[in-house]
Amino acid sequence: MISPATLHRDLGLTDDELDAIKTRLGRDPSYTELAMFSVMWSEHCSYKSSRIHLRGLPSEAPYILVGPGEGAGIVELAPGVSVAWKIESHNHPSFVEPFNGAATGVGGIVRDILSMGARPIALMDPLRFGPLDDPRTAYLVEGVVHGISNYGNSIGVPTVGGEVVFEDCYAENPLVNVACLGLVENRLMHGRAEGEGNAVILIGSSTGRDGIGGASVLASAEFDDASSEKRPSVQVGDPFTERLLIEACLELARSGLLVGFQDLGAGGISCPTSEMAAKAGTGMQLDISKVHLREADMEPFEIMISESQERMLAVVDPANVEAVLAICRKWELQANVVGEVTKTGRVEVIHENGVLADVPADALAEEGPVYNRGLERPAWLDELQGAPMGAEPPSDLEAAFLQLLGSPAIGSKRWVWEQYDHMIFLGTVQGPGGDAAVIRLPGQDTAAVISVDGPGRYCYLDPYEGARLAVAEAARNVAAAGGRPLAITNCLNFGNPEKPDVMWQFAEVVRGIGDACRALGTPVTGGNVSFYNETNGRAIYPTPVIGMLGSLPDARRSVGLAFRSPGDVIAIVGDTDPADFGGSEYAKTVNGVVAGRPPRLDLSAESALHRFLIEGAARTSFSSAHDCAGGGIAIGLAESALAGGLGFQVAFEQDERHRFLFSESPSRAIVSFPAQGVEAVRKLADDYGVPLEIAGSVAPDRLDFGTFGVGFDVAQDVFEGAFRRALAASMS
Amino acid sequence: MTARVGVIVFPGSNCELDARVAFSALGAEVEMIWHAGTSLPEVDLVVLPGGFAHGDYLRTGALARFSPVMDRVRDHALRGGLVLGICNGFQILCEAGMLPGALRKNNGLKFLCRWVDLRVDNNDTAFTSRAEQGQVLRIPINHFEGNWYAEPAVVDRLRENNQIVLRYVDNPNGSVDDVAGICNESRNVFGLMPHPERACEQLLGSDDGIVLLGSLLDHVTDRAGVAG
Amino acid sequence: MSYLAQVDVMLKPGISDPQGQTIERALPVLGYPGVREVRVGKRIQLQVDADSVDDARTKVEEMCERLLANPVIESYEVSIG
Amino acid sequence: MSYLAQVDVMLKPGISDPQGQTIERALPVLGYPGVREVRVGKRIQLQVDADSVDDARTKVEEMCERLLANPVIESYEVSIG
Ligand SMILES: Nc1ncnc2c1ncn2[C@@H]1O[C@H](COP(=O)(O)OP(=O)(O)O)[C@@H](O)[C@H]1O
Ligand SMILES: [Mg+2]
Repeated sequence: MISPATLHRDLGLTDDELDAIKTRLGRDPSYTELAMFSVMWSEHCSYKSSRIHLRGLPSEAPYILVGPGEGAGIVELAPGVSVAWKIESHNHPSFVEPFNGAATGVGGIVRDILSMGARPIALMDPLRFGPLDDPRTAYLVEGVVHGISNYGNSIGVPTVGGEVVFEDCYAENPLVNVACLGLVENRLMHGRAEGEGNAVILIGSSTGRDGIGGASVLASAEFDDASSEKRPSVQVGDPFTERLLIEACLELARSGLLVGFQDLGAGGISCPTSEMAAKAGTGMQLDISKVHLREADMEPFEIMISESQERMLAVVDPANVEAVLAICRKWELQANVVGEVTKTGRVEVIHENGVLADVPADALAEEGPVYNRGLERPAWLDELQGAPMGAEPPSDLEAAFLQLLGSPAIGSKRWVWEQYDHMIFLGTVQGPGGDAAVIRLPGQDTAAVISVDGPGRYCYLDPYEGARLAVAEAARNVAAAGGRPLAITNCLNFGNPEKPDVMWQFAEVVRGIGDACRALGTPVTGGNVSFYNETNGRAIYPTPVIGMLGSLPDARRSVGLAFRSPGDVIAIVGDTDPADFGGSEYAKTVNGVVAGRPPRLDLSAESALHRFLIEGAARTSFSSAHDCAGGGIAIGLAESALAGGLGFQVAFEQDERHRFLFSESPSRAIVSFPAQGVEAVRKLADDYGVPLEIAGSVAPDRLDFGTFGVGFDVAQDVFEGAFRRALAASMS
Repeated sequence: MTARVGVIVFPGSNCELDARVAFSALGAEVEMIWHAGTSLPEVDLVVLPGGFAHGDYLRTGALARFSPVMDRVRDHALRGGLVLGICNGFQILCEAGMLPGALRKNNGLKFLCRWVDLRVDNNDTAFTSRAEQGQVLRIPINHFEGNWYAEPAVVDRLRENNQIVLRYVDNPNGSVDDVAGICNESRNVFGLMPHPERACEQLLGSDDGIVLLGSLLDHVTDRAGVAG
Repeated sequence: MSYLAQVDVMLKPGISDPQGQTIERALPVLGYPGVREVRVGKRIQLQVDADSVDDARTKVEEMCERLLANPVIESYEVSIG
Repeated sequence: MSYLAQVDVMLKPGISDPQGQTIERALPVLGYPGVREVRVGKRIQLQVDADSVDDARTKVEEMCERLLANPVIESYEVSIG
């Protein structure tokens, strides 16, 4: 039945995979079946290279109600208050068409949250681009940010934080990850097709040719210069329909009319049909002549794998079909019965002319290939780690400080986040611009505290250590705001898994995440793997992005990074190691070096710091708390000062001052508090065994480091203008 | 007596829940009204909330103004009832001709979500009675099309009639004469681009929005007091 | 009969057009000097059932008046066929 | 010489146009049945200095490729004069 013998290769399947399909079916696959296998067995949908490694991640805790494997993880933040938390990547689509790629990335993660029956209430957007002085980067930044802004704002979900990182390695392969937090309003939904005879209803946008083969072509293969030809795969988002879908889905969840529910993402309708049937041990018959199409002349295989946006699949008792359709009509959404649950264990696709596909659901959804790919520590790593790490002193300390403060990496991202509605839902107690976002849940005192972090440079120098540092920093951000870190979601962005050194990086990163999560008590609720982030053979840094979720029982107790009152005492909490310069902002920005080993992390010191920060917040001991990260103490102090519209006066006793000011030792924070609180805070630090050093005090007008200082206005102009100026310069 | 507030929900609105939370916290009884209805329940104040009615496709507010409920909103206003359009609601009221002018894209061609300062330039209205003349309120904006425009003759007339109720202290979007909020001639229909419902709690950054929303509720309860 | 209609909606002269201005500023930077008066509007295409070209035009012009353009800031042109 | 150029930028066929679809769904409700295939694009007008009509066209087409249109999803047409 298959015409050209090599068709499967064009669809991204290997010869061995085709043989496996034939063996499983006992015959040659039909054209439609082959298309379905190609998307379901793609790297993106089947996790064929990553699966054996991900099994090692911790995923259990009493408050984890749903772990990896469903649309999103579910975490109980407070008794009876549960949230969904999940991250996704939309890297390749955003490179091909930044506006629509990023927009549909938002749409996709939001539907993951919806599929659980949760209301999406916050988004975060960790972004990575090439150097900002490249005009193409500027074009991508503009487009991606506009896409997220347009989609996220329209659907009415606030974007409350994220990252914008610039490195050479992302020039041909930007990373657009999007995380979403949802509130379980009523009952949890599951992606299961229970109950023979139940109706299958397709809800939302019509099905068109957009995104045909998105999973196999775009997300699961390397890019080369010919990729521009694959452009018909561009998906266009319709935030208006998504907005209606949100309310319709929540009403459906409340109504109790649904047996099972899942979104259509990568892999199109092939994915929920096979997955829902496989999970429930049932089958499904799908009549594709019932699918509402946007273009009349679509081929069956196109309908089966189209990635048209804003669609959901519901399984419904026949008695409730009319009620479900009525809710969809009320929200002005199209909805059609397109099939039925069977007990055959198979996905059958039919239309007027007969059967187009008849495949075991398990074969598509659960029996995809699993590869234990070769691992090999990269030959270049020893030399890289042994090279000087770029800690040489600057010629001028003040100039180095200002250079860092005004670098695209550290400068304010206000230009980005002002384009995002970050306030809707009246819950943004702390939004973008701080360490973590503090989101008070609608109608509650409880807040979810969320942060995303992905230190690619550290992971490049040492994937295992870098991954631990990523988890630690994300948790530290949450703790600095007063939240107790509970669980992570993660997006693992890597190069080509068929290359043993990339696969080794991956395995090391996963091991590092697992170890850090076990030590910090923050299991993994799910995530996403994005491989093939390579263009013309050049891979990105191994880039795990950790999305940390924490809880804060009373949103009013959250702590911000901004200094609040002149006279407040400033303390540095945690030890500074003057050797922690590998992969630091200082080494890169001032000395142009990315080499050596990343900072050393002691997870028990890290954990002690978190407990100190959380307890201090609970006792309202602090005026401000801020973790020390990129740019070290110098930049941390400046960020607290600039956020508060105040300056400071500090003095340190160290010899090699730049080493102290710019070292990126983890497990540190900068806190400020009223002078009368000194003894209490010291005692708290002793109780938790964290070192604390009084550095000075909050003061107006000047950022005064003792041996040098800059005026507040100068610092503010450098910090606030950095991003805008760099963008404008690169566009001209 | 309790003020009754009706919040109109268009397909694509998204600030309707926030409007409900804010008005409820101020003691009003809030009812959500779907746009397709052809009747309006008995309410004192009709609120057109922020969002992207009909996706803002074609132009902001262009499709929403044809929603069946808009005829009833117009009747309500003609009877002297209060109407408040916030952000997208303001855009819809302009498209519907219930307020003068039109909203163009921000001069900077960017969506802007930020805190701004607004000056109350006429405190003799139902919307601003709790404010001092010239009082500055800190309230966030959240829009791409907030750059208000009207022909010079219309702007002159609004100035003469004191219909320009709120002005930006530092114009963020290019709006003519720094207009942030206006009212109609009868002073019962109000529209503004900033979001007072987002500024009703210190924890979220400001509670200055209460000055505006509370004024409207005062007006309702005072009038009831007079009538009763 | 069905007619193809094109509607061009532009900002009225005298109304500042930030989109046009932005493009005008960007063009010299990209190596295209000598470009002026850039204006950005909308082009709307539609198929409309009507009895004749004139009927189609009348219908589309009515849609423009009521919906497709905002007379406060925009002007429009209709062409049929 | 200065030439007036009109550029019409439309989404390529097959690329979904949610804006056009939404308008199309709304029109019958507003009293305009019998309208189909609504597509919304951009119309850009500009004055360009050039030596000839051909030169103007070449210049503007280049501008379209680089700035005025997004060739990934949009097609454009240029008319001069
Ligand atoms: N793409 C973005 N979208 C929204 N907010 C962002 C984005 N990038 C950065 N931010 C916000 O800017 C602040 C600083 O970011 P960053 O320097 O990455 O923080 P950190 O050093 O704590 O990881 C954070 O509050 C972050 O949420
Ligand atoms: Mg931080």
